[in-house]
Formats: sequence, structure tokens, C-alpha cells
Amino acid sequence: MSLAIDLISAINQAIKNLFKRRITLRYPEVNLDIERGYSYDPKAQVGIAGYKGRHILHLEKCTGCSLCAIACQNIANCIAMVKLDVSYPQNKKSIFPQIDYGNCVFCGFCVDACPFYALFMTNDHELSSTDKKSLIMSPLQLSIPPVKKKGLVQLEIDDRGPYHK
Amino acid sequence: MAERTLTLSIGPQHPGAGHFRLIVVLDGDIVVDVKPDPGYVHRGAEKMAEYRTYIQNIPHLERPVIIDSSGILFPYVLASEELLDLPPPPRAQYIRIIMAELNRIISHLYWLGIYGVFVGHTTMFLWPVGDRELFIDLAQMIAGARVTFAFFVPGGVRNDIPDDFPDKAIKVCNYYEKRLKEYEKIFFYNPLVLKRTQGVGILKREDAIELGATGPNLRGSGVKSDVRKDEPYSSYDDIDFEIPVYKDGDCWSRCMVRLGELYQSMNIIKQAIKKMPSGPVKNAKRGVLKGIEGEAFARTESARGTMAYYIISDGKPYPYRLKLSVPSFRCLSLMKHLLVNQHVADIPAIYWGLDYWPVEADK
Amino acid sequence: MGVITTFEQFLVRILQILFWLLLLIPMILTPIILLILPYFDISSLYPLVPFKERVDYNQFLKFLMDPTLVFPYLGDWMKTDFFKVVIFPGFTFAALFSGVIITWWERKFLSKVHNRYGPVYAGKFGGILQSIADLFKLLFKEIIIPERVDKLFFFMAPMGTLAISGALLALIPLGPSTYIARSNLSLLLIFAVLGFYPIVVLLASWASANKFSFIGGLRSLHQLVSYEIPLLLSVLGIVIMAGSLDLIRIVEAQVSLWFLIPQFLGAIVFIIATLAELERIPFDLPEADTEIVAGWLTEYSGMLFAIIQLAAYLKFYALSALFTVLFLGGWHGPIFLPPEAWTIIKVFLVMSFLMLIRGSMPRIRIDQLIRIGWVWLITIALINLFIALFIYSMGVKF
Amino acid sequence: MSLTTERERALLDKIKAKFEDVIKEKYVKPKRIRIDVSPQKIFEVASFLKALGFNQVASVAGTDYPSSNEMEVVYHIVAIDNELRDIVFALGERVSRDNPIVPSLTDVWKSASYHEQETYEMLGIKFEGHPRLERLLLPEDWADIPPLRKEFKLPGRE
Repeated sequence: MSLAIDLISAINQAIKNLFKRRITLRYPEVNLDIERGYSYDPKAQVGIAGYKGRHILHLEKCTGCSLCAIACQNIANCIAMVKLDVSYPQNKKSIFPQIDYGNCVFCGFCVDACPFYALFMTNDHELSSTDKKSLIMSPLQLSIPPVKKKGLVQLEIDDRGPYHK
Repeated sequence: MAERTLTLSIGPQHPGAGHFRLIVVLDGDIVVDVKPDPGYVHRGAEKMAEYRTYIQNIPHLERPVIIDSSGILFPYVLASEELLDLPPPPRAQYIRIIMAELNRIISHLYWLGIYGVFVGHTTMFLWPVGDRELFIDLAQMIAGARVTFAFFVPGGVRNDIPDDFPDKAIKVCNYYEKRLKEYEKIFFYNPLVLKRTQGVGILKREDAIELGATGPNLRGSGVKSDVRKDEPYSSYDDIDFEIPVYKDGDCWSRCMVRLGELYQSMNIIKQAIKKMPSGPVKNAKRGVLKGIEGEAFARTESARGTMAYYIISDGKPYPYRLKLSVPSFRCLSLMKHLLVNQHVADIPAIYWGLDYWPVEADK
Repeated sequence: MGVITTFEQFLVRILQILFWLLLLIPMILTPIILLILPYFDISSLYPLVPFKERVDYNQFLKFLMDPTLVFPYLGDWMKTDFFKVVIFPGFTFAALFSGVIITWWERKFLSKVHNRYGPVYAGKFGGILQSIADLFKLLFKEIIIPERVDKLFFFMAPMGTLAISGALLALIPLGPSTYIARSNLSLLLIFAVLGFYPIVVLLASWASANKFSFIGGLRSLHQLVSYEIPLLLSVLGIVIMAGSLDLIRIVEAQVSLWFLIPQFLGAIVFIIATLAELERIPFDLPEADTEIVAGWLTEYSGMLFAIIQLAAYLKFYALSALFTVLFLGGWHGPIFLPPEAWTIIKVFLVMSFLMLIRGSMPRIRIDQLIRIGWVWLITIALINLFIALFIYSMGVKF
Repeated sequence: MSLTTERERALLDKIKAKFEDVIKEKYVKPKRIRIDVSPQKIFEVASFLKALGFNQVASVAGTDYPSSNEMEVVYHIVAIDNELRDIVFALGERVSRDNPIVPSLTDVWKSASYHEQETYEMLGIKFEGHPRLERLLLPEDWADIPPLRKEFKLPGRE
């Protein structure tokens, strides 16, 4: 008898879930609202919580010290210092990091390595492309802040289960 | 004998095995011999670690177990802290506990989903995988990534938790404790699941210890053994929690241990949030990190069992030798013991009941 | 809808307008005309309409209401065996109902249980065209034939499953006069047809020359053979109470009371044995995708696979309809819907219930399955038979 | 967390009392003990340790020391579910690199079996008496020297 009760309670649980909310994030139509990217405070030697997405490079602060490239060695080897045709007073050699997102593992240790508040991470995670070359982002591309997405939603929980709103 | 038997290669491309091959010899519906054949995803993580500094090893060593990436990093940071002489501040230890337990939940839910679908329960695949997103979102709030966090560093953690994290985490935990009751009704106490898992793949207490089982597999055999209690690391001795232990040693006991751990992990997260002291989260020592000459052995309880690192340093920024002892690798010796004389249909039930993660075992 | 810039967009727009016109005219315009026109004398409108000699508007209206009045041969044709077998209630209707609507509904329904969305993108409403899209995908896929298979049987097996499932449809009545064939022994004939299924499955698995296929085929053989007996025993009570093996007589016997109530145990046994016959969860061992790749379907691909799936869904429909006819009073229902509609609604509900079981149960093991079949189900079916005999001996007539 | 080493000392003294001249103490830290034994005597020491309550092998680590032309095997032994559960005992042995043969401890701890097999594969140390000394993780057609030896360089590095 208890067997029948347990079986029926299992089926009953399935029926109850017919009326629950669906947790699925319908991704291309809506996006998860991620407020900020990961950044690092070199003075306090500690990071500030945030999403580890595509980098943003502040050209006017970067001195071309290549500490980020050194930090990336043996991890992903995806940062290369390239010469740009721009002149900034703090960057005499005019070299800036260029990041290959085909190799990047988004660990964020390059951000931790930058002592000049020049390299941070953003909440942009849509980096797919159809060829490997366009995954390599030049310093100028990195300096553009990401486009704000449409249809931002957040996870909410109520009596009928979690959902995205 | 030879004419009667049928040799099946289950894996590495069969859905029942992952990146791993089980060579199974069948006599009718009964398994007569099993040979586990790991190594399809072997990358030589130990050798590669000898070429990387202590910090550079962090993203590298997460890779074997990406669904439990904090679990595999935890003993590494403990061992390297001993070698680098970088004690972590107390707040960092609590954040580490929260992160490790979140990751344990994420890993157990992944396992539950796989286990559900491997005993043929489609709903138990999609519920845990869906609800896992709640905890991945929490982990993302702290660590900024959804899978490979690279969050623990020798001397603390990368960053402090955001201000809105405690409220959200407690809300999610409260919801999920209620939700787990539904899981119990539809899966754990479902009579057909009991029929599939109870009395199947029995691992006796003595055999479990002798063959080297760890973690939930060991606790499913009635052994009260958990590194978090045996040798409390980080701040686990401040936190009041229980170790779920089931005596039967069958697949169902191993399931129930993991279910109990889901409850306990949420309990630990809630307590850690309450008890967390304020202060810095990272030991602010500057300069190139060089290990002092010597060796260190650290072990923690990851989602699958005792994860241990043995690091030998010769005073350079790189480890001289890094030995990674993973729980899945120890499951290999259990497989033959458990699978012989069982039915074909029990192979996935037993194999996934062990929560074997091929990438972790292959390193 | 953006600004039209290319010729393709222009074509798409035109087609869309045509589509909506075609959809709206019969659904909205025609009923309105039909409602309004009786109040007018149509003949008074004739002077306004050109070509009045040639077009009889009353005929046109009649055609809209009942085509058979205008084209007498159409009505005759609908009564032929060819129409019945091929279109309604035979193959085309069953294939469209089970292959398109039920597969879609199963996905949507199960996804509701799973707390997810299911198909979304194909079709205007809730991915309703997903089954069609899958059909086209399978149509364009290469049929891979492994080198060592026995090609004759490898090709014949899908056709065999389809033929068996199609044959089941012939005997199941949807309404008092909507059936393909009537026989005094139609219930027995259904079981006779079902008995061919294990042979085809075994042929398919042996011809595939694959270890996993072979294990799946053997499992299927064990399962189907051991569940046909309880399936047959569970309906014997109904045969006694209705006094006939004719399905139409059985339905007619249920005018006052559905057999579900006196034969409740029989209904449970029938449902369980049906699940096993259909190879659905919790009895989907022959194609247990996590144990033996895909069981006896492992080597099938492309359209061959689609045919097997179609056959499986036809069988699903046929056995659900059989349950409806035997236990749920067939076409009996309130008068406002035609009898066929009641049968189809009940079949739909039965199928939904079987899907619910799929959503809440795991797969069981072959030895347990055989034990359940031979020990429990046969015992319960026999008890049920005694209940039927008892009711019959009390003098209750249906 | 106690940072004293009294329990560890007492434990080590117990072992020293039995194997006075055989073992060499390497270090005693809180909850960690490391001793070195010669390969000839390791079986007896291991059996004694098992009788003490150390019933599982957590890891077997082989290390290559080309500078002293030696190879080292360290067994990390843990105690499951008894009063020694918080102690990790490291049992080390050293052999010459030219002919690395050590006795297998599979007969003492079955749990050492796969770890020893891995060490054999990665360093080429032969474990005498091991039931299944064969390839485990490396590809079947691996023809190079065992990869964890120091003279094996990763391709593209140094």
C-alpha cells in the first residue's frame, strides 16, 4: 500500500510542477543582468567582485609596462604587447596589450597585475566569432566600453519557484 | 567460457561513461569481468605544474575538475600557503568555506542530474541542472565566473563578497531546502528508484576502507570520515554541521549521503554568512612568491572526497614536484569490486553512483 | 515587420498576407456569411450579381456547410474502404495526430514537468511545427548503412514495425460507424497483430550486427513476450462482462457505466502492460539510451529512424485508443460533440497520463521487469478476472 | 587547532621503539609525520603502521632527484575512522635512479595499487610484487621516457 502511495506522490509531484514557474533564461531574447566587471585595487592589493568578461583597456593610463603580459605567461599566453600609432605622455614606447580571446581563460590575473588602474574586466561575455583572427582584439578595440544589452533580467524567487524577470 | 561471453567496450564515446572506457565482459545479463581503462583525457597536470609559478598554477590546476574548481584548489592553496608562509586572514577563510560549499552543491547537483538520467529519470536530470543555476549565479556574484573561478589564491581570496550577496544566498538556500523535499518525493523515495538502487553495488565497510574509497562513497558505507571534521581546516571547526552517514553501502546510500550533504552545505553557507568577521580578505605580501625549501601535504574534503596535494619546493618560484591525489582516481579500484556479478543495467547506476569524474582521475 | 528592401522580403510578405487570408476567410468570414445570409432572401440579390445564370449561391452555401450534398460522389468516396484505410480514421489521420500533435504535445507537456520551455521557435505558437522541422531534418539526413549489416532485414524492419502499427488501427473504432473493419473477434485480432512486433524487433537487432543492438533486441523480446500475457488477461474481465470480443459491442455495453469502475484492477494492469508494450519509461529498456546506446535502434539513422519512431507513436496512439475503447466508454459522452471527438479527447487524455508517468518514473531493470510481469501483473489480472466473474454471476448485465 | 606535536612525537616513539635503526625521522609537524625507510625494510614498517591504525593510502608520490641520482617514493597514509584520523603519515624511501626497484605495498594496503601503477608509469619505478604493472594513463604507443622524470622536458619549454 505504501508503495502505491509513494508512486502516486511521485506522479503528484510531477503534476504540481506543471503549474510552477520555469527557471529557463531565454538567452538570446533576454540577458542576465550583470552589473559590473571585475576590477582590482592595486593599493589595497585586493580585487573588487564582478564578472570576469571581456577586458577594457584605458589607453590614457596604460604605461606599456607589460606586467599583464608577464602575468599571462604560462596561464594562457594570450597577451601580446603591440605598437600603436597613438601618443600618450605616460607611454613613451606606445605599446599596449592585445588580447587573443581564443586563448584567454578569463582568470583575471592580468587585471591583478596592472598597477596603474589601466586594465579591468567588463560584463561583456558575447565574444564568439566565425574566424580565429577576429578573436584577437587590438588595444583600440579593447578600449571601447561594451554595448549595454537589451532585455536585462534578474533572477527572482517566489512561491511558484525561481524565474527571470 | 570464451564462447559464452560478450565483451563490451562502454566508452569513451558511449553516453554511459564520459571520457573513460570500461571493458566489460558479460555472461548473459551478468557482468563477469571489468577492466577500467582511464587516460583518454590525460594531460600531465603534475608535470605542467612544475613549469608554472604558484600563482600561475591556479587557473591551471582548476582544469581537471571544472565543476568543482574550488574543491580542487582548496588543498593547493593550503599547501602552498604553508610553503610560501602566507597565512590567510580570518575573513578569507570564511569566504573560502562559502565558496567551497557552493561548489560542493553545484557539483552534487550536476551529479544528481547525471545520475537521474542514468537510471532513466528524465525529470531528475532537468530539475537539478536547472536549479544548479541558482548556485552558479551565487558563485558568479562572488568570483565573477560561472565555472572556473580562479578565486582562491595563496594568502586569501581574490576579492571580498559583494554587499547584496548574504541576503540573496540565504534566500536561495531557504528556497532550495524546500525544493529538495520535492526531489525526495519524485526521486529519492520513488519506489522504482529504490528498486533500482537499493541493494545494488554493495560496498561493505571493511572493503570501502581497504580499497581506498573516500568522500560520499566511504560515508555511504557507514564510515564516519570527513576531512572537515577529522582535521578541521580553514574555519570548519567554528561551524556546527553534521556528516550524513548511511550504513548499507549500496547505491541508494551513496545517493542519500549526497542529498544529506546538499542540506548540510546550505546549512554551512548560512552559518558562515552569519559568523563571518570583518577585515581584510588577502594577505598583502608583495613581491615574487618563492617557496621555502621543504614539503607540504594538505588535504580537504572536495565534493567527491579527499582531495590532497603534496608539494615539494626547492626554494624556487616553481614547485619542484606537485603530486595531485584525487578522489576519482581512487574510485578505479572500487569499480571491479562493485561491478562484477551485477546486471548490465546496473553498470550506469553503480558507475555514476560513485561520482567518477574521468578528467579528474586522468589529471 | 520592417521596411521591405529585397525581393525575398516582398515575396514573404505576399505569402504571409495570402496565408492569413486563407486562414481568416473560412474561419471568420464564412461563419458570418452563414449567420447573416439566411435572414435575406438570396434570390433578391441576384440582380446585383453578374453571371447569375451560372452560379447558384445556395449551392455554394450548401457546399460550405456539407460538401457531400453538392458532390454526391464525395460522400460515396468517403464511405469507401480506401478512404477509411488511407485517410480517416486510418493511417493519415493517425499519423498526423500521433506524429505531429502528440509528439509536439509530449515535448511541451514534459517540458512543463521539467520546468522548462520545450520547443519554442518553429511555428507561430509554441513551436508547434517542431515535429515537421524534425521530419525535414531526418529527411535530409544520410541513411548510414554499416558495412556488415544484413541489408534486406535492416531495411525491412522499419517497414515491418510501421505495418504492424498500421494494422492495429484497422480494428479500433472511433465512433459508432467510424471504423475500418469490424469483426466478431477484433480484440483477439489486435493481440494477434501485436504478437508480430517482437519478431520484427529481433530481426532488426540481429541484422544490425551490433552488440548493443543485440542486447536491446533480446531485452525487447523478453519484455514484449512477458507482457502480452497480462495484457490479454487484463481484458478478459471485460470480455466476460460485455459478452463479446467485438470492440463495438464492448463500447455499446458501456452506455451506463464505464468499465473503468468495475474493472479498475484490470485497467491498472492494462496501463502497466501497455507501457511495457510501447517501450516507454519506466519500461524503455530496449532502447535504454544510457545503458546500451540506443538499444535495437543504435544503427538506424535518417528516415529509417523516423519510420521506426512514427511506428512507435502510431502504436502509442493505437494502444491508448484501445484503452479508451475498453475502459473509458469509447465514444460515449455528452451530445454536444460528435462521438469521434469524444474518443479522440479521451485518447489524448490517456496519452497525457502516460507522458506524466514518463516524467516521474525511472527505468527499471530487466529482471525486475520480468518479475513484475510474470508474478504481480498476472496475479492482479487473475484477481480482476474473478471480480468480473463475480459481478457476472450476480446477474449484472451490461 | 592544536599546534603542539606531543601526540605525533608519542606515535613516532612507538614506531622508533620497534624499528630503532631502520627508520630515519625527517620531520614532525602538527598532524604530519614523515619518516624515511630503506626499501628493504619498508614492508615491515608498513605492516606495523597498518596494525597501528593507518589503514588507507591517500597518495603515492614519486619524485625524481637527478642531482643525487636518486628517486624517492612517498606513501601518504591516513587513518580512517579511528583516533589517528587527523594525522597524515608520510612513509618515504629512496632508491638509485639506475635500477629503481622497490617492493610493492599492495599486499599491505590494497588502496595503494592504482597509485603504485601510476607511479610506475610516470617515473619508471618498478614495484616488485605488484599484480598489474602496466600502462594506465599514458597512450598505448608512448615511446618516450617516463614523463615525470626531470630529463623529460615538455615540448616547447626550455
